[in-house]
Amino acid sequence: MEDLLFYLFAFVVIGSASVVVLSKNIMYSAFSLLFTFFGVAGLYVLLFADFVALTQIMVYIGGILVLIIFGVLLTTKITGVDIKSGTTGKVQLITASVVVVIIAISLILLFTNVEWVNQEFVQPNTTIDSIGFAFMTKYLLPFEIAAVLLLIALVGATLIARRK
Amino acid sequence: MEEANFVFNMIGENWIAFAIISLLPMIFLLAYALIAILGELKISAFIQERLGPMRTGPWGIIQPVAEVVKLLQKEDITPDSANKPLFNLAPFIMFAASYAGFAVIPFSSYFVPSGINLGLFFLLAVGSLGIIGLLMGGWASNNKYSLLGGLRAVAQIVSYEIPAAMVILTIAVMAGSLDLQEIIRQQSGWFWNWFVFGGSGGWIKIIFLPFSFIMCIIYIIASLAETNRTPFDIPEGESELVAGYHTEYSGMKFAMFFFAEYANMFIVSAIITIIFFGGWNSPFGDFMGGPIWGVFWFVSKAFVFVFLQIWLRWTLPRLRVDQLMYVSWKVLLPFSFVCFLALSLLVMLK
Amino acid sequence: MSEKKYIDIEFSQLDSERMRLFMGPQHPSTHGVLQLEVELDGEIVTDLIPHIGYLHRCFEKHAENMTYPQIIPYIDRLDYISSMNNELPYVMGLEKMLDIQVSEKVEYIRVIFSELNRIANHQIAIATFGLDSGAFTPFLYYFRDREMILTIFEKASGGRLLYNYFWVGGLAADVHPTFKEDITEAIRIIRDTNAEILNLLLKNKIFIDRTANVGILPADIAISYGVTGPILRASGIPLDLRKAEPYSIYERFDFDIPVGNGEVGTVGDCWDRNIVRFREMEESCKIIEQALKTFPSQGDVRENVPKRIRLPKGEIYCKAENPKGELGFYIISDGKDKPERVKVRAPSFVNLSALPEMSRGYMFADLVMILGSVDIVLGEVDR
Amino acid sequence: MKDYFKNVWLGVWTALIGMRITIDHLFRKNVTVQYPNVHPKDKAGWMDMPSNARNRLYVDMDECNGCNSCARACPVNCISIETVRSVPGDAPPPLASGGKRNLWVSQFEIDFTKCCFCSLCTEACPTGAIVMTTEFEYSSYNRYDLVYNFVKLQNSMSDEKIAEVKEKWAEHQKEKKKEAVEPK
Repeated sequence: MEDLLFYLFAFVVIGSASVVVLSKNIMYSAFSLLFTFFGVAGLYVLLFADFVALTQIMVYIGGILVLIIFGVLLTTKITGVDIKSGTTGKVQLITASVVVVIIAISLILLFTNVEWVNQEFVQPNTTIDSIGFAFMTKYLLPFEIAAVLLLIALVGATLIARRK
Repeated sequence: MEEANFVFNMIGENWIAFAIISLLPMIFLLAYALIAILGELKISAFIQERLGPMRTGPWGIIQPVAEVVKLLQKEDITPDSANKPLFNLAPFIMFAASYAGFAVIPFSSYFVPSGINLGLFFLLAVGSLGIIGLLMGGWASNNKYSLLGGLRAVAQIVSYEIPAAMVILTIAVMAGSLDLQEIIRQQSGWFWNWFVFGGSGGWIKIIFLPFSFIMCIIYIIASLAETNRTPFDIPEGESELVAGYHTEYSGMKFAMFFFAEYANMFIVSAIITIIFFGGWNSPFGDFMGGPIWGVFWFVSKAFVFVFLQIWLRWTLPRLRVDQLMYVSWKVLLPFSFVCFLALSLLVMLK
Repeated sequence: MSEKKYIDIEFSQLDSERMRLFMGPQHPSTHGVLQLEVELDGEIVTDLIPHIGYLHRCFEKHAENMTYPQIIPYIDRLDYISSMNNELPYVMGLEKMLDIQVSEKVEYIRVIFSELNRIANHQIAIATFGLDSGAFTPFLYYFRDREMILTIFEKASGGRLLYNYFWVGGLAADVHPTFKEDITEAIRIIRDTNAEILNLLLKNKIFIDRTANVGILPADIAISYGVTGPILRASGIPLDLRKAEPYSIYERFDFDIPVGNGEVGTVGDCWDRNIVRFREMEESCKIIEQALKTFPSQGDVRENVPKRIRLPKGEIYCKAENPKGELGFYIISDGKDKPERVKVRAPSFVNLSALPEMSRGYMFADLVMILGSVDIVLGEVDR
Repeated sequence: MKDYFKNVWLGVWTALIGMRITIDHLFRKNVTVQYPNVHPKDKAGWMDMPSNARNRLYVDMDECNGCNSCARACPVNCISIETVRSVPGDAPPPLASGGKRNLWVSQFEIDFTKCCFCSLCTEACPTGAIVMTTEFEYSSYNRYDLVYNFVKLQNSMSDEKIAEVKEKWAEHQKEKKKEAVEPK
């Protein structure tokens, strides 16, 4: 059952991700990101990281994806359906393929060379408690710094958006 | 601790049980949608001193069935210049997103489709999924009104998620849990233990009662905006945008949008019931308690809020799009921050 | 809530693409078959051209081929929701040319029915305005009351919408015996409903936010466009032909002219236009009550109706205060039984011409409200 | 700041006032009339149709003397009347009300797709033959069905009769002509 679900989600992720990359229509790319994010969230659930999975849905689908689509709609001529992404020319294709192959080879090398340790798996009751504790004790400083950074970004965005 | 799910108790944990569990809310949803459509027709009629549908069945009670049949047999038009794949996909995403919310709604102490620990957070997260469907439908219709409606809907839902999230955060602080069953259990006993009245606890909660009450109102307002109901029905306000994001939809696909809207109405009503009005708890202590009555209490409480949404729709005019943002960012958000601080203080004092 | 003025934006600074949007004639809130060509900068209206003529019926040319009584049914169809008021200036003008003095009872009935129709018209105006703003319920409350007024008209004339009731020299028929009681009851219910609508719609905060400071029409611009009726009065000018140049027996009655005073926003905004209509309904109720008190129940309403109407050579401009503004008929007669030329000064048409002036610089959503507050009837705009 | 709180309060309060009004109406009596079941010609509350309501025209052919006044008064020309002069000694039967008649009305058509229900024809009629009735349910699937020929409908003159009077009149004319040509 779990294996089946894993392959299902993996297929969804890879399939939609390839649409994101290969589609000529930028709106298709943007919308297939939805399935990529959703599949990744499913994979997180299979890893018993339910909080992360939900955060993935909430932040990436509800926030970032919407932002991307808004960005596409606002920067291109929005009234037609013929929105094309202009970056699938031959030169770009070859360059991107070379880069991707290099990255893939290095990842495979890394994967085969590292000695993986098989640990006894304990299903956590809930992840949110441990995440909360970790944030408030061990990783308090990075957490606070991230919070301040986001606050600065928020204030800055408001300042830019404000009408003079 | 009680067993979470009577279906598993009955037939064990196998795929039949999973199928039943995932279909039960669907059956409920179908029945609910018919009742809600009839309610919308009849309540609007009575408020306006009309009679509403009267010809289909006695007092027109089969009217929703007739409407569904009508929608099903209507021609399914896809505009020529629309983007067909996305145009066809959008209503399904909308509906899937609202149906996903039913996965964690506890209808009774013995039945919750999926009793995950993060139920409240799950509802919040899944609520944001439908936005994509809206945007997709609005854009793929290739219609200026649809696109404007879709953009407005998304801007509205994203903005109103923040006060709603603040309210949910407050409830998480008060209950110390995100598990919906746990939250409901904490509100057991008489109705003054509900979170709308400050939750269970000593008399100190009287001081904080206004804050929890304001929190409840904030959530109700935010939920109206998230389901695009009046006075926040700007995405489909027919005086400006004809029908907003579903202008071009007809037949079955329109029915999906319609169905999703009604499902969303129930979900937000269920959330209000769970986090503020004690879920399946009886309001009078042990009177009419137990899991079977729990379903009754839960559904009837949720229907009260569905009724409230219908009632408001036929009372209020519609806001303008910038005033909508004003309400969200400058009214609801500051108020919810203040209430959050106050109620956190209450939790510390308790 | 927000006290913003969109008129302050300098469009030269915002360098964005203008979008042209054709609104209507199938759009749900254009109040009939009107097309608006709107130029939008984002959501802000930068320019607007009303395209009219979808309901053009050649009334003026048509009238040249008909005898004087035959024109009256066509006049009903100009502004088809205030037909009684439409007929009044026409028959008054002809009576002046023919030198007919109508009886006291006829004058009373004409005033009472004109004022009742003014109420009915303002009910529709406010009701459809509420519909534009998204409030459905006031619409049906007002329509319920309007049915009552229409029943009174039907009892007198036989028609519910198009009456052909005011005739040259009198009336088509005498009023129903229960006329006084019907009207007293109707006024009672109208007042009840008005009190309800005031709380339900006009004083609602959302409604005020939608309408206050929106579509401001300053008095000088209103005058230069020739705007009349409630729209002019909302801009603060108490011009009402019933007071300014009293016709019929209006000088006998005591009533006020409500003017817009910018209670919740600026003088001449959408809210003012609606509240002026709302208060005029109350003034009309006052007039009707006074008229009913001194109503002469004896008399024949048709004693002065001429058998055949043949106007002397000459011309006349006759006007009256319609619910929508000054309705005027300019009739040239060449001595035959058909007019040489009839020109209509249609208030809706003139008021619509000020729409671009009112809506420039406001949001697209406001445009719907502004158009609703002008209260046009396309039958009169296109004629 | 004060304004801000006042506005927020007003927003909530006026919404509550509106809700009170609508909930009040929820339990009031409805005003809808169930039309085909309750006919407005019966007593259907305050929306009942008065007896002088102007709806479909009716022509009593026994009263019509074919004077064409109604057709001339009609602003939309929806009435078309054809008459045949009667020859001396063969006058049509007198009116039901007693008046004399010397025209055979061979056709009296009213096109109800054109009629504007202004009631000018009924005023013009000298004998009161054409009247407005309270009948308003006469829709049809074919617009030609809405052209009513009252001569046919009331069978006041059969086709043979029309042909006969026409022939008589033609003969009378011929005779007259003959008389005019060869005066005695």
